[in-house]
Amino acid sequence: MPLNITKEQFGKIYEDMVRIRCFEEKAYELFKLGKVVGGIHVSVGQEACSVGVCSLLNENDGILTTHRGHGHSIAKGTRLPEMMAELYGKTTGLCRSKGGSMHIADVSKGHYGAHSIVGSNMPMASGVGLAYHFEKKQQVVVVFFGDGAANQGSFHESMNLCSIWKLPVIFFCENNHYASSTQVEYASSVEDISVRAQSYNVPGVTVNGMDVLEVREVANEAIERARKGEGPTLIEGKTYRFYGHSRSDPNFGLYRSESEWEKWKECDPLLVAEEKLGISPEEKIKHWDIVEKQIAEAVAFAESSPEPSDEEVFEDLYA
Amino acid sequence: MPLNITKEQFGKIYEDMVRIRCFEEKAYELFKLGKVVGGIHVSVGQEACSVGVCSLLNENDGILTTHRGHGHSIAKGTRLPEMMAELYGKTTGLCRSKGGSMHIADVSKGHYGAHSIVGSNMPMASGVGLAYHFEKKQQVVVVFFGDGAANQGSFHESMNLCSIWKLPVIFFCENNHYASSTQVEYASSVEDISVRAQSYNVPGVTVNGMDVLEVREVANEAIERARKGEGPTLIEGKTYRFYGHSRSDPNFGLYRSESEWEKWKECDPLLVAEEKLGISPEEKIKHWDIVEKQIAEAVAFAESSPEPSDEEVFEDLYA
Amino acid sequence: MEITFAEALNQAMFEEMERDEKVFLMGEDVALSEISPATAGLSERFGTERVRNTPISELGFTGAAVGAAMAGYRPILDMRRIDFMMLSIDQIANQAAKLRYMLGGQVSIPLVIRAPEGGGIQNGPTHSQCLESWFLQVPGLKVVVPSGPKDAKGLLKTSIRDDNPVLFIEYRQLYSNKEDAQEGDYTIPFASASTKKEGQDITLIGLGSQVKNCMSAAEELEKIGISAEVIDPRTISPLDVDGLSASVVKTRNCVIAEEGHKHGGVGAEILASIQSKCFSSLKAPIERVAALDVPIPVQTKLEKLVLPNSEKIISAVKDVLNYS
Amino acid sequence: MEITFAEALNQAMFEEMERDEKVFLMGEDVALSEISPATAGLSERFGTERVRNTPISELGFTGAAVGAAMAGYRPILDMRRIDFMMLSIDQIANQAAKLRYMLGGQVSIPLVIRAPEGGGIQNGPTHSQCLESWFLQVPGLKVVVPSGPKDAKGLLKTSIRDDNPVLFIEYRQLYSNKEDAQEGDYTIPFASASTKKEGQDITLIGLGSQVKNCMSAAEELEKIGISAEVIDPRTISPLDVDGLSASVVKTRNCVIAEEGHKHGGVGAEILASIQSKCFSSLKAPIERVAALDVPIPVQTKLEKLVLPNSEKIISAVKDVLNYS
Ligand SMILES: Cc1ncc(C[n+]2csc(CCOP(=O)(O)OP(=O)(O)O)c2C)c(N)n1
Ligand SMILES: Cc1ncc(C[n+]2csc(CCOP(=O)(O)OP(=O)(O)O)c2C)c(N)n1
Ligand SMILES: [Mg+2]
Ligand SMILES: [Mg+2]
Repeated sequence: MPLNITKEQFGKIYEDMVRIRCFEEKAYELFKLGKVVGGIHVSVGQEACSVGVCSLLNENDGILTTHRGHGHSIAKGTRLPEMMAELYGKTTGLCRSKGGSMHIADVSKGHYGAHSIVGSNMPMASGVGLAYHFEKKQQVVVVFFGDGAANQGSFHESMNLCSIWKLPVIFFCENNHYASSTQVEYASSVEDISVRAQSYNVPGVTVNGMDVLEVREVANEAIERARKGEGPTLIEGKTYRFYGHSRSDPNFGLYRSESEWEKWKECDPLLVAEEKLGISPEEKIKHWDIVEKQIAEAVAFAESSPEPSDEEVFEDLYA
Repeated sequence: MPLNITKEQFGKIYEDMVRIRCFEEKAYELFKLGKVVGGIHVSVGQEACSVGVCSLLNENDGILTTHRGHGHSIAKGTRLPEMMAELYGKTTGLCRSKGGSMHIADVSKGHYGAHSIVGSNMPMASGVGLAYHFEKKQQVVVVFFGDGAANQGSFHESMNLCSIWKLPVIFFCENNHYASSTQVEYASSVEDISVRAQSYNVPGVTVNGMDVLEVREVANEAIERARKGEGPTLIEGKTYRFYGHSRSDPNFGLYRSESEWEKWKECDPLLVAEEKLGISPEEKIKHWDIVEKQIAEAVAFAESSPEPSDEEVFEDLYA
Repeated sequence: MEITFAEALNQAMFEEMERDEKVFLMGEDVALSEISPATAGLSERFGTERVRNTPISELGFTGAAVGAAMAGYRPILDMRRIDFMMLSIDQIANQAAKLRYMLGGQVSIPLVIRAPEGGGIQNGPTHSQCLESWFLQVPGLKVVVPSGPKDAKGLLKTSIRDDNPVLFIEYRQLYSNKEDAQEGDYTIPFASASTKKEGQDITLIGLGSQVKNCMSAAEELEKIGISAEVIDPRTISPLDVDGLSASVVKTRNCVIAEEGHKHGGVGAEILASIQSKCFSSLKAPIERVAALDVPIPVQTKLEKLVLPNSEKIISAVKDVLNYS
Repeated sequence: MEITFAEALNQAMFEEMERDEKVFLMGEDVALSEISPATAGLSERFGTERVRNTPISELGFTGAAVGAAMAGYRPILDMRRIDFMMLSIDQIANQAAKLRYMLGGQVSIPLVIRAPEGGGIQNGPTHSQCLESWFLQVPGLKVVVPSGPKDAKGLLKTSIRDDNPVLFIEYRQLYSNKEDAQEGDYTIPFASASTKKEGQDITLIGLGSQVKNCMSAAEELEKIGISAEVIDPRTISPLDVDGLSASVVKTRNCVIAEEGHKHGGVGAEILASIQSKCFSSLKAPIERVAALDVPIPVQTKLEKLVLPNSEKIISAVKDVLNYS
């Protein structure tokens, strides 16, 4: 099925990307102000992957993501105020302040959670896929993971399991070229992680992860395939994080060179999207305005929400 | 380097295969007589793999094997009387009767052990490879594992690790088409497990695991490569176990068909070897005689050895 | 009707799978009936979609069970041996047990992990372990340890119906033990210790395989005029501290028997919990009988030396009663 | 000289790597000095062959360390957080700890696993756990839990020189704590509890991060006329039962504080071991102070509620001393 796309969808796609960018920038700013509880891992630079994929999903499709999961969460429709409140450690947060940034989830939107143990989301995604397979409602689940996670045994076991059972699971590897300070060239035996699909007899494709339309194209095929019961696909989006890994490392100068960083900044996914989607300057302003207002509302919600009460420490342990 | 081979080596290769066959048949017989402590997993049918590979190794090269490891142990030169004594649960056993059949090891011969947790030997083999890499003495280590083990995460992690560090480790998968009762066609997403080498940018090759010379040819290349510091190779030998998985399952009729079993029996690695190596009937008798005597001696040693004393239960825990 | 422990498990799973189509079973070789009496006949009845063989990928399929549970199913995992759970414990202890709490109540994980375990059949160091003590330290996970067919059936049903992850320990040496069990549907609540025999002089708390050793010990002790009460906690998370303590307050002496190693075993937790409730009643320190602190050797005689048995329990009882 | 806990680790590794070229270090990002003060400067001094970055493959690289140890090297693993060890625990508990026994003494496994752990810094449920209690049940493995820089350095050196696998626990909240430590080479024997403060009325046994809380509690208690002795087991496998018991026999009262969860924690084992030696001396049940039995929430206030602290220790002391 070719990917027809309307002007309206263009706007939505762009706005989603902007939403992620603004949320992340704001979150990072708030983190430095000491407003955020625990650490955060922002995904600035990787917006084309999250939005490219999630713009194709229905609300009853699922996603699972990682420690660097704000972008996917937002692209899947996660409620922003509750998400911001979670970063603030407020009782109105999505996880009632127990999970924090690394465990953002909004199950009502098909978001089965960020998972902080690297690689742990892939087995769980297989299970969500198994449930969908049982349900026979053509749902699909996408699991996002990093280049570092692709060296975990869980990747291998999950790819094999989903392949033999033909589960509707899309494995989306955001290869941002680093796992913490470790280069993918050092840690991974292959240049393109997508070649690993061959080990499981499923399609594997590498795509420019800075171009939302290219990501969409590739993701669409994988999703179609999965909905038809033909099993998983491995997609690798080559991308880059514009910030450091987490709390303390600089954007460049420690394990990434400034020139490398500059080079990637030139293909900022927002710039690419503006051009490819033909977003006019006026539209751009409109989208940014909408988003900034939303983020401001989210912050206001978070600021004004109460901390959890002492009793809450014992709640939500058992069903 | 082409594989030149002398008449004498032919005899040694054949005799090693016979040694394994006789040991296994005897062990199985003794098991049914209740002489063996714990369970055993015999490797009858898979002799060409163990001997094909191990006939190329020096004593200071290493191997690690699995629950089905008698064959590799014998091919690597493990002392038979002490090995039989281990099955008997005697204090003279290689593991002083603590490990049993699933943990046969003879470190003095470069045999770093059978390991009973499926897939667990591959990470350890990487470590032996790392030690050899540090030592710079051109040693290599071979790790044997089954088709079932190839679906463990440890396979993936170890292959990747050995590839990026160019460790002298040969991954030899004995694909005997079943993991316990589960067919490889069901459990594995690929027909040839050797294609998984591509995921690690290393050579992968499938070989007829019933033909000792073909196995040798392929193993030789891998070993040369490893000795030169060029890293690991994944070899898959297609083979078959002529007996059930372990204590109770029949040779056929439960999860394997009689016709399949018959078909594989026709390419019995011993018959293939006799023909390919040009073993004359007289030589054959000579080799079998030698081996049967050795096995009888091993049994006599085991029979006459004492059980461990009570105090031994506390020994060997800490160095 | 007399049924074996394995048959009890089988009946519980069979009946629960009949009752609730969300329940399904996964594990290595589970679809082959001949592999284990616990799962025999299930694949024939429910098909191989619901009785599902897995590759040897413990981490992968355990995580798949967690995911399926998160998405509304009620998986039962058959681990074949608890020793193999070391490969998948991340999905149990870091994920399944924490998910509900960590996601602020957004999900529940109705998952049962059936974990056969223990020694006594010469399976050696890596195939004979008792690991339930590890799981005490995992809030969010319930841990069930039945000691006989009747309890096994009712407790497994309760486990399957529980909306939380449950680790269900099965001592393999009990598989062929027989007991009268009522037919059909019944459940047994968690945190309800069961008094297997009443007595006055000492409380023997037995876990799993050691309940029968406590019973034989009690029989022997009876002959020399010592009246032992035998009590089985049945679940260790949650633990019926009050039930156990009440017995010890009555008898004023206690021995705890388990098959795991002594150092850091479940017995330590039981001891610690009840001593604070029974301190002033106790006439002697509580003794623990457990496996020696060495791996379980495959050799028959050595394995016997390592494992607890009724003689060791009797000797501990005598030590306690002779304490001064 | 005053050094931090992290510097103590750094010095121990630095000096041991100088002393013995078989010692090497592996782990995620260990070669980048800026990642942690514990490993800073090591890759510059010893090169990236001996200070070796690994992929995110905990099972794989842990097993590689076991294999390298089997083949004559002395690896140190840096796990970054003990929580990640759930992925590699098979290689530790099924392999490293058992190999020597299981192979009848043919190999030794001189391996140190450095496992930073614990909470107090808002790292949430999967990045704040204390898992040392699991490893008590693993015969063949030694478990070391230092509480300050001076002990850390000596104990890490002892660990590196030990021919057996050693789990070396590092409470992360201690990393920047300072203490005077002697320069250069010294080792500290295992199974030697250390009395951090003498006292007469009650023994406070503290583990790792809780030693400092016991010390502050003792200070506070002093003000209200209660003289508390603070003692640190330093290693929990082996455990210096005699040393701990001697103190309790003297003070006749005891509180045990640890950062792990109470249910099934290390405190249970310590309590169980000493009660049998001190039974007749004890004036009250031994109390345990530990983390609440819920996952460690990321939220600051909730995390504080869950973790033990000196107030909770003081309140337990009062309970014990007021027992009747
Ligand atoms: C099992 C495990 N090991 C290590 C970590 C620590 N850690 C958190 S993020 C990270 C790097 C992940 O790299 P990648 O998968 O490429 O994702 P990215 O951060 O680049 O998005 C590491 C090592 C962890 N959380 N879990
Ligand atoms: C981690 C683990 N899971 C399961 C088992 C039980 N088990 C022992 S052998 C075996 C089958 C192994 O199949 P394969 O790797 O093909 O080797 P083969 O038996 O065919 O030689 C299984 C499932 C085990 N020992 N370890
Ligand atoms: Mg990355
Ligand atoms: Mg096989």
